[in-house]
Amino acid sequence: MSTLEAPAHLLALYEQMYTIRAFEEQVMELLRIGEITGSTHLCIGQEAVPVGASAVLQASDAVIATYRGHGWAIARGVPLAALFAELMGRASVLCDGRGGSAYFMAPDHGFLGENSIVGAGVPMALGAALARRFQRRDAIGLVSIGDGAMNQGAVHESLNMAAVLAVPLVVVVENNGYVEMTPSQALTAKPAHVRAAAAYGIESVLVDGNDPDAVGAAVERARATAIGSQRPFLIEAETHRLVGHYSGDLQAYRPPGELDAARLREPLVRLAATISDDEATDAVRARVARLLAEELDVARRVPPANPERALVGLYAGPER
Amino acid sequence: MSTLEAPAHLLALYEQMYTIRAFEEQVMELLRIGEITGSTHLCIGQEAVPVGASAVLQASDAVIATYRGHGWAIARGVPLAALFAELMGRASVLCDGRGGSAYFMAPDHGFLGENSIVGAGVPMALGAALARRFQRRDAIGLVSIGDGAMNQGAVHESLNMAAVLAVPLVVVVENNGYVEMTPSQALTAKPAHVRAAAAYGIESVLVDGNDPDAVGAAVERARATAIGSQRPFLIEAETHRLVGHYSGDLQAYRPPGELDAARLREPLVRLAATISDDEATDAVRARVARLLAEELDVARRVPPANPERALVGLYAGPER
Amino acid sequence: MSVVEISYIRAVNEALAWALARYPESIIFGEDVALPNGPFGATKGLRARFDERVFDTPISESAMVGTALGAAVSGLRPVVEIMYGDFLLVAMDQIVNQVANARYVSNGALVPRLTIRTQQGATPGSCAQHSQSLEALFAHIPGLRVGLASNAVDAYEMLRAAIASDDPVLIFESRRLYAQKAAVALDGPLEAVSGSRVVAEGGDVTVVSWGAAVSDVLTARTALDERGVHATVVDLRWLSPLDLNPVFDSVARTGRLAVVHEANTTGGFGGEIVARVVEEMGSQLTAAPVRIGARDCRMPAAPSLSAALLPTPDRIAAELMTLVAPTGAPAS
Amino acid sequence: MSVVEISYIRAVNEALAWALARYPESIIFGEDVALPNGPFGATKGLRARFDERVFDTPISESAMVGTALGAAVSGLRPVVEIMYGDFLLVAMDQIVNQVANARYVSNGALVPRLTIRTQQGATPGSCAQHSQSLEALFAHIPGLRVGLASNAVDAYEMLRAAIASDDPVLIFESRRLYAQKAAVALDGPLEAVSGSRVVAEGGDVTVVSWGAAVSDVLTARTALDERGVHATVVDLRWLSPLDLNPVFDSVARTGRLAVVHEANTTGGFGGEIVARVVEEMGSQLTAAPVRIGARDCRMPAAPSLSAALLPTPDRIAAELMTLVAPTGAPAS
Ligand SMILES: Cc1ncc(C[n+]2csc(CCOP(=O)(O)OP(=O)(O)O)c2C)c(N)n1
Ligand SMILES: Cc1ncc(C[n+]2csc(CCOP(=O)(O)OP(=O)(O)O)c2C)c(N)n1
Ligand SMILES: [Mg+2]
Ligand SMILES: [Mg+2]
Repeated sequence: MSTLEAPAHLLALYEQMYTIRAFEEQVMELLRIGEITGSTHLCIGQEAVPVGASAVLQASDAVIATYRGHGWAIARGVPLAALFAELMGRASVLCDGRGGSAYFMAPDHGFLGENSIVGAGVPMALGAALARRFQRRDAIGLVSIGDGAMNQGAVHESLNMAAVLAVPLVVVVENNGYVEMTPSQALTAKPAHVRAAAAYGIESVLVDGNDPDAVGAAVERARATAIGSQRPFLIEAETHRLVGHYSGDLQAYRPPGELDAARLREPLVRLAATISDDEATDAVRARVARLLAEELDVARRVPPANPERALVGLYAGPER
Repeated sequence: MSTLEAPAHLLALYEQMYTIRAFEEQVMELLRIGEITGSTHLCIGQEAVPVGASAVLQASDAVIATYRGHGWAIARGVPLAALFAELMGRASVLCDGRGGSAYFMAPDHGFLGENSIVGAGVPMALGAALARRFQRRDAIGLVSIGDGAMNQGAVHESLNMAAVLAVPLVVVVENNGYVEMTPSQALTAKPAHVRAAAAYGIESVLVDGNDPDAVGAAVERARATAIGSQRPFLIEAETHRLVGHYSGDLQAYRPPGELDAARLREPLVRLAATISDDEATDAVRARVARLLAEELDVARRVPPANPERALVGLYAGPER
Repeated sequence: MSVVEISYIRAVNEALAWALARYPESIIFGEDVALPNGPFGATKGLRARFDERVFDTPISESAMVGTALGAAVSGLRPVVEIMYGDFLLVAMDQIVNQVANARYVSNGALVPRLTIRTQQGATPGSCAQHSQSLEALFAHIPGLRVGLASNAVDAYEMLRAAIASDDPVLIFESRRLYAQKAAVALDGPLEAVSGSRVVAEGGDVTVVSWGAAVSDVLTARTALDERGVHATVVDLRWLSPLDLNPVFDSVARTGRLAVVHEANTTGGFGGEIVARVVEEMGSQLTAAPVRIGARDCRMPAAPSLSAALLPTPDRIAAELMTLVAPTGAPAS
Repeated sequence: MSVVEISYIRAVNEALAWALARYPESIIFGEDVALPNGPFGATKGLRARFDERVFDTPISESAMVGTALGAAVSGLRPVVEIMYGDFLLVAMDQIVNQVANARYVSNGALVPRLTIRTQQGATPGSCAQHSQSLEALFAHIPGLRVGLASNAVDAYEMLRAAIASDDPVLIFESRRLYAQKAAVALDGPLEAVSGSRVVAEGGDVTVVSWGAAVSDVLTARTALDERGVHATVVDLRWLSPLDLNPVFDSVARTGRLAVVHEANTTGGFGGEIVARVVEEMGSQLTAAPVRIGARDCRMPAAPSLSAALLPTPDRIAAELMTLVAPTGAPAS
């Protein structure tokens, strides 16, 4: 990478991460003013994971995330206006308002969807990966889960099954230190989730989840292993959520100073320091802010989800 | 152990294992002649595991087994006549015929029961162990599962939870080489189940499951760890089932010679060779045969389960 | 007698505190219930007061329910919280194949003295995986007791009854009612796990309901009152055991039956109620019974969509009016 | 047209072979289905013929169903075998919270084109964890299709229809019928996922049933015939979609309705049928409808006990006689 390219590459990552950040900050505002209803889970602080991963993923790869999935969707290229509209309960082109913040899908963008049952996306990603192997598409199924999800049985069933059936599945564990309001270490005996992978004979790596390039490199390696030798791979990305678990979380459980410390290591601050060109990063932020305003504008003109369509499309076959 | 005691100890183990073996051979005959109805899973070849374990377990310990649990029940001291009667659909003192071969309980004998859902006994054993800790009873919950059960999510949830909650749970994985009609290695990626335990920070040991003393030593250590440091423990016992998975299994899947080889290593043959006193072992077998005949006689005099009681006792409270 | 004006969620909290104080063998566990005081606050302060008898678990619902069962048959009295009713499905094997069988199959030797608390229902914006009403699945399972509390008083009394019971009881709370207040007598006599209740009387139609839908029925009833139509409302409270005597008594007078529940209609427990009433006293019905439930559909997140599917007070009122005055002529 | 006399399980096998041959994107997996030829022989010979498109899995029902869903929405057409219906409960989250939601919530962008095959019911000696009839749990779930094959012809046709369908379909087979033979047309036209069927006609009573219970109803019907009572028997076949037109037509003639299923009565799908008939045409019933199901209980292993709980042909016949001639006087 030449000295000229480097900043461009970093600025592009910065722009993507900042887009997610600013999108979610806007979502917070929309919640506050009542344009979004219901509980919402933000990935503020964890943007480097989806952005780093998506930089190396291909259109043919299938991604599944959790309820904390706005970042993944945006990194996969889901249009912001559509996403705003979906969260606002409007007749969005994504799910017509049916998914909402915690359970929307955008398969046209290689995003099979969020999932609001902890751990439940892993079996589905396994199937998506299996299909890709059958179809000889040289593509993977990638699923992002939280660290707490490693305690769901279906995740372990899937890890073992992926190894046994030789399926190109990549599991990204976003270890953000918390499982809702409980610190992760109180709930997980394993010293590291990579050890769990080892038990299934699955290769794995522990990465700095606040560094998009480190995440990208890990996903690149995982993808190569998955496609090249049809073997699953697990990535544990260490990161930190800078906001509450969900929109109503008062975060009384945080030890004093924790957030301040985390803010020094968070991906945008860190990357800005690396880029070390305030003018350039300021320009990015300004551009993103303009873009977001426009997209929100478009979203606001999408009509509310039409109650007359509420019963449409439950089945492919005859409705009754 | 003195040279005098050794044979007595070994003969006692031999007698217990042979009792289980002869009991189950009798069960096969009862199935053949129609005195037992329904599919039945025998532990022939695996007797050393329950016998070795039960030699060190205490009355206050809780044991849960699988559908392949006759041996565990007998080793825990469940009366043979009652067990025969239960399997024969009679009004047995165990479950009044409700449990049958694959799902009976005998909590008075520290046997919380069999379980016919693969892996599902582990969470229950975790709870039994937890209760014993709360009650300061210096006792454990021990659950025996098959190697195939390690692929059920609930088992992994329980291992992690036992470690996190500091519960005196001992999991015995009876690795008998098969998962129904499929060889175990085709279904399990892990090189060994002990590796899975390690992922949860759980101590474990791999033992010769055809040697009752080796199993006993492992359970003794596991029990001490569980009670002494309130930490779960996993034992993988390597053994071999010498009969079909269930009563109707034709075993077409067995490679030629496998059974013959396994019969050379099976616990009764091996222990008889160690004891090397044909007169003594013959005497044991004759005594057991007599005992079984008597117990079966008693069982045959137990009336069939009474259909008028079929609806009794579904609830403790008012029936409807 | 200490009567306090408290919210539904606080009533749950009081019942749990009562149980911990009364039964030394009781324990309470679930996700975020101890140090974080419970995702909805049901367990607030209990860890501080009862120490390790209240503890947090990993996100492992199967292991949680199995743990409750194993602990129960070993002499403890566990209360396990499943955060959303939808997550019961993750633990379904443990609930149905394990918990429900224990007493019967062991011929009474195992006593599955445990309570599973959860909350369910749709609220605006809640996604399809956090909004189902699933009581019918469990009311079909012999060996389980199933109750739904429609108000703070029942939240307190039914939960106490559940914990005191030797049977495994599943209590469905309603998060959309958690903030509703009522006067709750904290030291009244302990109820049994049984009994439905007539919560309003009227001679024109008998409306049977349970859980959160009861409050919607009562809203609809007020609208009906203004139009001169008077409904008896029976809050079923327990689906198992099922106490339909007040329903039979009322239908004998009104001749008209409606069942209202938030769960989708087809295969819902409303069918059971209709069937029982018709089997018992079909000839006394003067009109075909009506079931009012959510439309048979997944629950969409957009509030405009979910409102179109749920049995809102408006829809309930309209359907009851049609039942009472099928020709469309105003009844009065 | 090739019509062959084959057993129910062989009919399942033929349908699976048909699907593998017809749809290159179809795959079949489950426990022991490939190399061991299937625990009940449903997949016999398929691995040999279709190679890696038929494969064995670990005992991981949640992962299996989730795999089917992920593969389906990625363009494959999976058929997954769950060995016993009781084990569906281990995978309940995947079936209800995942599979059932996929199409609707994605507004059609995901196509969950998958089939789950299982078998259920009690047989003498089967334990409480291997004998339930659980169709009502799934018929309550919007987004799923649910069918029960009562004979070899339907085992073939309904399974073909299921696999061909773009909707997720759950097929309950009956292991106690697996050996029963019938003449099956292997190359007949493909059916849709829909349609109940009148399997016997009679003017005195309408009996609605499904799955294995249909054969018990037919046995009972023969006994009734001898006593001069003639029953119309409707095999519902699909609980979702539900086709009650033949039921309405028949009840219009007989005025009497009975529903028979092997599942325990309370909360069973029989309540749905009774409710629909009463809602649609209550006034045409000349007697209270009757539900005949297993008693509300866990299923004990002892044959003498399970026989006392199940809806045997004798019990069905007796209850139908009471329905037709409630006074106890012989009907003729
Ligand atoms: C099966 C299930 N149990 C519980 C929940 C409630 N819940 C939602 S998020 C969450 C915590 C998940 O923690 P983690 O996996 O670490 O992900 P994070 O939220 O930190 O991204 C819980 C318990 C759920 N959605 N599904
Ligand atoms: C959840 C569940 N899935 C499938 C089965 C069917 N089944 C019964 S035993 C068995 C194999 C179990 O193998 P393993 O755990 O190795 O124990 P073994 O029978 O060898 O003792 C299977 C698949 C079941 N009982 N429960
Ligand atoms: Mg986390
Ligand atoms: Mg095995």
